[in-house]
Amino acid sequence: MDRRWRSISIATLFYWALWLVLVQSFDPQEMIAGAVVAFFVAFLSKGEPFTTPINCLLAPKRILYSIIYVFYLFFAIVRSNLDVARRVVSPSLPINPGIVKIKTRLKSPLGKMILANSITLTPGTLTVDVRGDDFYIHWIDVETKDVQAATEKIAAGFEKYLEVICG
Amino acid sequence: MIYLDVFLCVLTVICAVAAMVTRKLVAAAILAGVVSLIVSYLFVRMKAPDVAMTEAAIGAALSTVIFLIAIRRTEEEER
Amino acid sequence: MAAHHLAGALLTLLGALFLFLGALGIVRMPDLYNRMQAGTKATTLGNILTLAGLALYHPSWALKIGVIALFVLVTNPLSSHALARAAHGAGVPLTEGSVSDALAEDLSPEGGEAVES
Amino acid sequence: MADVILELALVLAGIGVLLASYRLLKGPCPPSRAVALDVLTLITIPLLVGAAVMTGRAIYLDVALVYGLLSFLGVVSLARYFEKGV
Repeated sequence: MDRRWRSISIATLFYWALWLVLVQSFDPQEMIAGAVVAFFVAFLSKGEPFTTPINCLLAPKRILYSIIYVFYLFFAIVRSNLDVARRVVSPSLPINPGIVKIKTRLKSPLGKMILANSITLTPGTLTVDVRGDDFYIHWIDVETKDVQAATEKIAAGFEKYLEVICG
Repeated sequence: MIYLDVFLCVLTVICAVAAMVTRKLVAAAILAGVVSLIVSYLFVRMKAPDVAMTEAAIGAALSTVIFLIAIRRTEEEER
Repeated sequence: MAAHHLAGALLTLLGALFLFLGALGIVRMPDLYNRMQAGTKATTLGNILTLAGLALYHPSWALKIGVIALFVLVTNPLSSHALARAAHGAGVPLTEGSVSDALAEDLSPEGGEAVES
Repeated sequence: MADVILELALVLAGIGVLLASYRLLKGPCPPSRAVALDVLTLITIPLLVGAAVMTGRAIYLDVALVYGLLSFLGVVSLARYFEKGV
């Protein structure tokens, strides 16, 4: 069984589980129809979102770091949300916005995508554009314009985990 | 809850009128999307989930995309 | 009245507070990018908290509400990033007090302003 | 008690709808209106789920699900229009 069929079968299982959650019944007709539709969708998309993380399933260290990363991301979201909420409700509107450039160490496209979306998901920083290794970040309170220092402030916390998870 | 529904009804009418009188076509398309968004909520409140689902599918995605393609085809000065 | 009803309602109220703050931010902020910061991200946390509270209120639907929350969590940064990039490409200017615009500097090496549409 | 708090939360979200629709109607540039549309969608999804929970019928959740998926499509097509025109 080569790699393509393995990713297609993983995608089929995922879509079938999603179908079962959505229909909320274990009638045989529903399950068979869901399996057919899930395989069809996975075959047409060539198992696309699940081609890379197969290696992630093999190493227990990566699974552990993924779980830690989810909690780290959630607390980062809550912390920065409170910060932005404080800025919104304070009458003088203390913002200092600007677009800064940072450089990432991550090489794989999946890691870059997760990093960019994590930066976007934490309020106060917003990924405007990605060109190669350079991320252009709109920052609501610019503390430094230097590339290295801004990378240290914005992306280092995420990169530490993502480097282990997907390189 | 009935106050929220009445307020959303009034907001629907305001958005629809604004979509008619505005000069910019893109703004009119966005306002039409918002009208279908709120109308979909009102359909749910009126216990018609199937109509609300159709309204969500047609109003949010399909009609916005078709409006944008149509605006693309219009002349430059009418945008 | 069960305890999980009260806890779920309180969590929903907290999430609705964040939804309200996001909408307030979209009114108060001076330019598009700051509006996006306050608007679409405070509402993400508000969405997750509200949906978690409602799932706690009605535990038998928790799985389905979790799927909705997952969709919101995945699609929201993508759409806000697409809007920000499109707005910067279309030449929506930053506000007066902005400190720097590294992207516009890199796009035009002479250090000129971003193109107006 | 819990019902009252839940209704209070939904009314608070309704005030959020009022503020976001102010930006929608005033919005100086079309991308600002698109951001307001995004925020209105994100506020309406909890309103839909809240209406489903208060009514107690699971079919209403599907409306929120469909809306969450398809509004993403609408906002992305708007962004594509602003960037280079569909």
